[in-house]
Amino acid sequence: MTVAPLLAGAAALLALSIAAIPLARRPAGNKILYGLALALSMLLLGGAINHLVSGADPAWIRLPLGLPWIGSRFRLDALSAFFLAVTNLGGSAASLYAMGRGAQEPEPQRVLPFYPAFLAAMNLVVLADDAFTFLLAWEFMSLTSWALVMAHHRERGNAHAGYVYIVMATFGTLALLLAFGLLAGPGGGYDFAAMRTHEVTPAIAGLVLALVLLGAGSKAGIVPLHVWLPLAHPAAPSHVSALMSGVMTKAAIYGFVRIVFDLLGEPSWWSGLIVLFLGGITAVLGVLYALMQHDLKRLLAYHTVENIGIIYIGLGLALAFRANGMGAAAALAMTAALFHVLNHMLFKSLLFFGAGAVLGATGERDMEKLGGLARNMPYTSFVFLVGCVAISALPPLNGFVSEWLTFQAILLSPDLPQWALKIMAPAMGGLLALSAALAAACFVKAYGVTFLGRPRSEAAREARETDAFSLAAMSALAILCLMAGILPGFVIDTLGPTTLSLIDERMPVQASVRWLSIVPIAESRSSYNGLLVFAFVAASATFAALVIHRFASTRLRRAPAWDCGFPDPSPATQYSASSFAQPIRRVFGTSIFRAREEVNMPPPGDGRPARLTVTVRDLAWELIYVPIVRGAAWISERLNHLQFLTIRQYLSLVFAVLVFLLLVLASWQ
Amino acid sequence: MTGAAAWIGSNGVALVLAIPFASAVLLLFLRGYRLSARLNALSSLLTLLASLSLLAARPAASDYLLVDDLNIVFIILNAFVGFTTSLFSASYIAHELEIGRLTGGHLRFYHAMYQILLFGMNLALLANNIGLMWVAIELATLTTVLMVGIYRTHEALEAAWKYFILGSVGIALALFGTILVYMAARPVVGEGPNGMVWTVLVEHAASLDPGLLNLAFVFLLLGYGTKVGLAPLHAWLPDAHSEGPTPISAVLSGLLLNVALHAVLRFKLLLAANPEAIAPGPLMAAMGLVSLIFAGFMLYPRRDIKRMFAYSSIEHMGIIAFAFGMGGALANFAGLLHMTMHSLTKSAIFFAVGHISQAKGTQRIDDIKGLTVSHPLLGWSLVVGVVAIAGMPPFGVFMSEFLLVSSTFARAPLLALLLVLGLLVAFGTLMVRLHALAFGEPVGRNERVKASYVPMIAHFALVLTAGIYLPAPLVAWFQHVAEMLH
Amino acid sequence: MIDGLSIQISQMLLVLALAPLLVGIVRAIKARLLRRRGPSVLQPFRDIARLARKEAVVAESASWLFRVVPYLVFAATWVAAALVPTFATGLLFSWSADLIAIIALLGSARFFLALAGMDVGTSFGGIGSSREVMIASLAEPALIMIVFTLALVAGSTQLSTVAEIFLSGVGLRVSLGMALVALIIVAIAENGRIPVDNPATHLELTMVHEAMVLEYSGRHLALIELASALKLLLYASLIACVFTPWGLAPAGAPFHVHLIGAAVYAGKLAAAGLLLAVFETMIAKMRVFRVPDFLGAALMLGSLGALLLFVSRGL
Amino acid sequence: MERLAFDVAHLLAGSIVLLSLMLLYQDRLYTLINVFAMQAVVLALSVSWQAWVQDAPHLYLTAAIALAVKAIVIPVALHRMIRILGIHREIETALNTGPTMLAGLGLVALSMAVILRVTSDADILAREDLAFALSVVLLGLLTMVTRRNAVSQVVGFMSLENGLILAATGAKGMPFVVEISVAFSVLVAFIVIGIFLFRIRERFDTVDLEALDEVRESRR
Repeated sequence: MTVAPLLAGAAALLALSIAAIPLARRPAGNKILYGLALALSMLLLGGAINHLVSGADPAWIRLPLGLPWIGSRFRLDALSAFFLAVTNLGGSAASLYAMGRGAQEPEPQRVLPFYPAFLAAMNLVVLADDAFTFLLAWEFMSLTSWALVMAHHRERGNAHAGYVYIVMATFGTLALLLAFGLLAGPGGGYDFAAMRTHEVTPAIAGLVLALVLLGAGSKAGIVPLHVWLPLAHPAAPSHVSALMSGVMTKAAIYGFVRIVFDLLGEPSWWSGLIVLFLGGITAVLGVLYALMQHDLKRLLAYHTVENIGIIYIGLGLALAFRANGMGAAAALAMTAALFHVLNHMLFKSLLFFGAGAVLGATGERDMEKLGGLARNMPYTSFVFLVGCVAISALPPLNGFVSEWLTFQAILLSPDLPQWALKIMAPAMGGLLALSAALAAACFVKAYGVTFLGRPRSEAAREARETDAFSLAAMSALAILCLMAGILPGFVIDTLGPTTLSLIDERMPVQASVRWLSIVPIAESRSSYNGLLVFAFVAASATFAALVIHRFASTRLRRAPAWDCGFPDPSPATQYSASSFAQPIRRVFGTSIFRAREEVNMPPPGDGRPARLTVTVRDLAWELIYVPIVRGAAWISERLNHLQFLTIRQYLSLVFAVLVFLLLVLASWQ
Repeated sequence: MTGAAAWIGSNGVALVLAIPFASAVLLLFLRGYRLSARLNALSSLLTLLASLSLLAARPAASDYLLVDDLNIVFIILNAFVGFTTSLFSASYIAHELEIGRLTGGHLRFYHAMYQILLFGMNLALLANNIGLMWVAIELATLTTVLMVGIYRTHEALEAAWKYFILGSVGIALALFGTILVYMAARPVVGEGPNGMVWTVLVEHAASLDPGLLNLAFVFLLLGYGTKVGLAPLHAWLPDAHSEGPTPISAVLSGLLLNVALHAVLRFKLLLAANPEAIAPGPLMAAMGLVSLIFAGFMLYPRRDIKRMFAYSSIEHMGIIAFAFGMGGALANFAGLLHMTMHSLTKSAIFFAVGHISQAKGTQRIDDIKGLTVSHPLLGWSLVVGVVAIAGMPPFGVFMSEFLLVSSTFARAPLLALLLVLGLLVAFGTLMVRLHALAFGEPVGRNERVKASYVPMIAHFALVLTAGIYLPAPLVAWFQHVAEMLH
Repeated sequence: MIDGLSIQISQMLLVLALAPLLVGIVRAIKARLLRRRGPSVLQPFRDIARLARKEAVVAESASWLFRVVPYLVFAATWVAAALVPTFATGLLFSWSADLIAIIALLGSARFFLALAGMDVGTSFGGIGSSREVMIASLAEPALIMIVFTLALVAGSTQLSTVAEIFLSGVGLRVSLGMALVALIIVAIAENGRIPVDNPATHLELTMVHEAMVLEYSGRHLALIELASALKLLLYASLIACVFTPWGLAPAGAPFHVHLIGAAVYAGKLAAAGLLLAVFETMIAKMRVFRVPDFLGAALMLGSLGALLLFVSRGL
Repeated sequence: MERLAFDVAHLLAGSIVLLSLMLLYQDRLYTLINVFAMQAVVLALSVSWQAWVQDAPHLYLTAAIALAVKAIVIPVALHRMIRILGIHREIETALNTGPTMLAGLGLVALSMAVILRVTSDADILAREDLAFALSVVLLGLLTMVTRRNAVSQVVGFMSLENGLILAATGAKGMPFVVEISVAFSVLVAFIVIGIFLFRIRERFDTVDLEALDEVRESRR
């Protein structure tokens, strides 16, 4: 499988986005364009999978574009093939979904031209094989997604979201640029092949790692660089949110893996330590903040932060093991991380699609105004439930498998020689477990408040099921979640070449294991069989149902809710999202969220309702961003006085510079 | 036919100078707006063609005029932007006439001055004699002063006056520098005009008196640096840009700054060729960095859209000066590329801004909102322009900044960090304003304008292409110039 | 193969049979301790049977999920319970889910139950679910830490392997002691026993589990009761098989060994029931917001134990 | 002969510097202009002396221009203007005379230091001349930045330019000297006319604060 066809596909996507400019306003344009995007993504997906399973050698090509003396190089190896597959799987799903939901866009001409370009950019990022092409595609990806975020520019706060996003993105790009500058050296060997051979000192390597964490991390949403993510992802149209959360963050992961594992050469153990630590913190903070949200899409966005943390835990372990020459363990950790990359793409896209469907049906993102949608939107509610179970890392779905693998990797960490790692690894394991449990709590909340209970608003009561395309997309993803959950062995085997290419080691082949269960190291040590678990649960559930309906009653009576004898007709008395989260807010509360609860209780006899207002703020804003912004504003205010000087004062400036230079000259030699 | 071609080929230089001058004289006496606008565009086009002919046949250097790899880049760029701007100015000035901001008398003057300006700049670029170069630059400055003040408003006059005074002092300093160069050269080259011929000077550069050269460079850097708009000599620039007619802002940002920069580069070459003289690089790099960061912060509190982009020009001039100051193949290449890209992009932005301010009837940023809604084409061109000038792909500025930042970081990490800081600040501030300008609900009056989109789109197309693909000959040429600049 | 299968099946039936019995024993002993005669130990069977025969009353506002959940919860819990070695380690399918997976399986059960609590849209259900997940979110990390401890000692997360290794004797270890205490605390919390929750009533405002299932009736309630009984049994046999592995019949052992194993297991269960009852009568229910501290202790102990091992292993 | 040439040139240049220093502490506009006129006369003398020494006849032209324009036309024009604008008793120095004088002396010292240190082998006459020229230039700038009043700033600029002419004529055989002096006369004429036409006084150097604020608003 050579690169050229894939590039052709990407180019076709770009052409599509140009064609979209005139077509966008046509009524049929929507279906045509998204349909074509779907077809192209499918083709690219096919190419990537073909390369993965055929295990072909890396292929590369050099186009006379980009930096003149280097050209723009593209390379397809196992790693890029895997991420290419992830990207285009997400891309196809989103396009399919958009064939239905895209029609509801108020201003399609602000979405359609950028959507295919966005897809193309992500494809090019994973294919690029020299620094310039990589960064070009990378920043172009940011640019197009920014344009898509600004598609709903009229909504309140979206401009702010887009602004924070684009600035953070450019910050990240500049950081990566510096990293590449170091890797390339003053000679300017910008192609990756040269960088692989170019040896760097440990100090430089550390600097590069830091810069990559800043660059790729800000794109992926590592705490505290995550602040843009929960603003920007929800602001975009839902299928784009899905792409940004599910796919674009993966491009960021790809960047990290490519640079740190491939270009940077042998890691040192503390790099693993840092990455591990960041991952753990990110995972827990992400989910904690997610718990406090009652905007459905923002909640999902914060969960992206959490899952990125989980992936980084895996990557950190892989670094640590590799630095100590524990190949098998490193391969296990790496597989876990990459597996989670795939999983997160699947269920996060699914969930964003669901949120989009809800948004379309009710016009609401605020969970406090939703509820009871399970009755009017049965299919959506079912597939959304699948997504919730998957993201909560519960068997038998896919989310559990990757976290299980991560746990298995952590259990190997006592063999690490360094104390810091010995202590850090289990601690992060605890955080991982915590975040998993909290995720479950959070999705009980999200699903329970949105789809269950009684409708909290007219819109929710009037909601209708979403269209066929969206349902098809969501169902496809749900099925994939299940498949990846009960047949993980195949995914692990497909990841083999990738880990092999990164850390000359791969997990044992799983396809041969009996009953298709997965065995990371040895069966006596640990094994898991999603298929059997699923079969058992299904079987015993049906068994129980059959027995009960056969031998016991089948009678059923509908009646008003019992509610301990005090049934209240008003839906307002239900548990709301924030009340559901209240116990956890109490537990982790004030320190992490800066949560402030204020009750103002009117005096007795006063008719006004008492109200409780809770404010939850993101620490990162408080501690980092606000001061920076204030500082910049302060400086520019001070400097701004220079705008209002008189000519004489300007002359004095010139004069001063002249005298200064003359003094320098006089004191020369 | 071929004879004509040959003739043009042989007299390219003369034409580049003669066409603008002649048409200036002609325009001074020509009545009727439409005709003079057309003539203006036509002669600019002819100048462009003539300058292109320089590529084909390059005349030998005379004592007064010179065509070499360095200035030919500038000349063609100059002629091209001069031509597109003349097209833009046709539609812009038409609107100014309708709303009566300008009268017929002003117009004759305006067009004549426009051509004189082109003439002056071409002369300054072609000059092989540093005295001649000085005279030409003074000429260009005076013409722009007159054009900045053309609206006769309080602000316009103040801007023109500020520009005039600061410019004159700059000119004076530059002249002193020129004299010093001559004095440095005299003992070697001997008395008489030869002591001012650049090619001769460069030949003997190694044997010139280093001390005098250093002193000279200080004065020249300050003198011509004032024209380049390097902080803290920049004071005239924002006002001149914001108060003059927009075509002039475009030409100022796109061309005049380059011309001054070209002068500085010439003398940098001279010093670089002399082993004992101080390295001019650090001076330029320092001033460039200061300008970059200063302008970055100054962008934020701006309320006037043209003034904001004027500051952005200061910022980019800083980047370019920094690049040439750093020197080395990569940085010089980046500098040249960046200069070209900046000229094209910034002038295109001014085209857009000109029409926008005409459509909204104001230059106040607060009174301009939601352009992509009210004027989609203008609004999106503004978005494209700002995105391009802010250094985002797939536009050319991205490539130059990529090269500059990465190569600098490998050589001088701290400087690179400062550079990145400046870039980030500038980016952030530009984007704040862009969000307010281009998105959200439109406010204020939304007149349709008869805008000329061709120049804008042409510039953007070029910048876009350059960002993705640079043709090999251009690259080779730039690389040669980069070599030349050390 | 065949005997493995037979052991597996027999265990599945065994746990199903023993679970209500354990509950009955605990209740009976508690009654005795409170000087009441109390119901017979078979009462839970009767309750479940009667509930199953009654008609199910479902709230009008309940969705499809409400009626599916009981079966799912029961199935998940049953499968989990069937994979924990009770009287023999030679379970056919023990390798299909290790300790982490079993815990996660219980997690799924809880997830669905909590959703069901939210489904009807009453304030009681909401209280129950939100507190349940709060407790779980603290209990699960503790549990994982305990798993780490065990896995490090045994070098495996596979319960049968763990049991066999512990049977062969690993000596007395501080971290194991910590793990035991932590596991007991978690077990109490997860099964909603005093002092975390009171299974006997649902008229207290501090109730958790009972509030969650408040809307259930008839066969659904029966299944849920059975599931919670199974869960209690599961934890009991988990503690038994890990910390008192004696009498567990190893794989491929002759039939009588399995009989002995079964007998020993019954004894262990009785002891567990007794201890639980005594503990519950001795201490009082705590306020719901003290629970985090209670579980925090478990988390502390668990991670301490794990850390000790992680560090000492390297020495 | 050479010796004499050097001494006279030295004397004239030195006296120009002296006059520049005198310009610094003039606090009456009229006297300021008169001192400047005097400087122009001396400049004309020194230029013609150079013309004689270098026997470069075209320099006489420069001298003539200097004499005509700077010593007669412009001073007269300025006198008239002052009368018309009614600003004859304006004394707006930004710096007190004492510090200004000190700064001036410092500048002279600086320029001496610079020139004498950097230029080793340039021939002695040119060297001294250059040092004086540089100090005149710097003093002229100093005058410009220490005066709030437009007219005195113009005077400062012109004395700066005198320095340039001095340097130019000092550089033996330098071409374009005449053209340059012409160009500068044009420049200065522009400035003077500018002041006269646009009543630049208040625009040249706005000190009143409301104006500044109003500008501030429109000017951001």
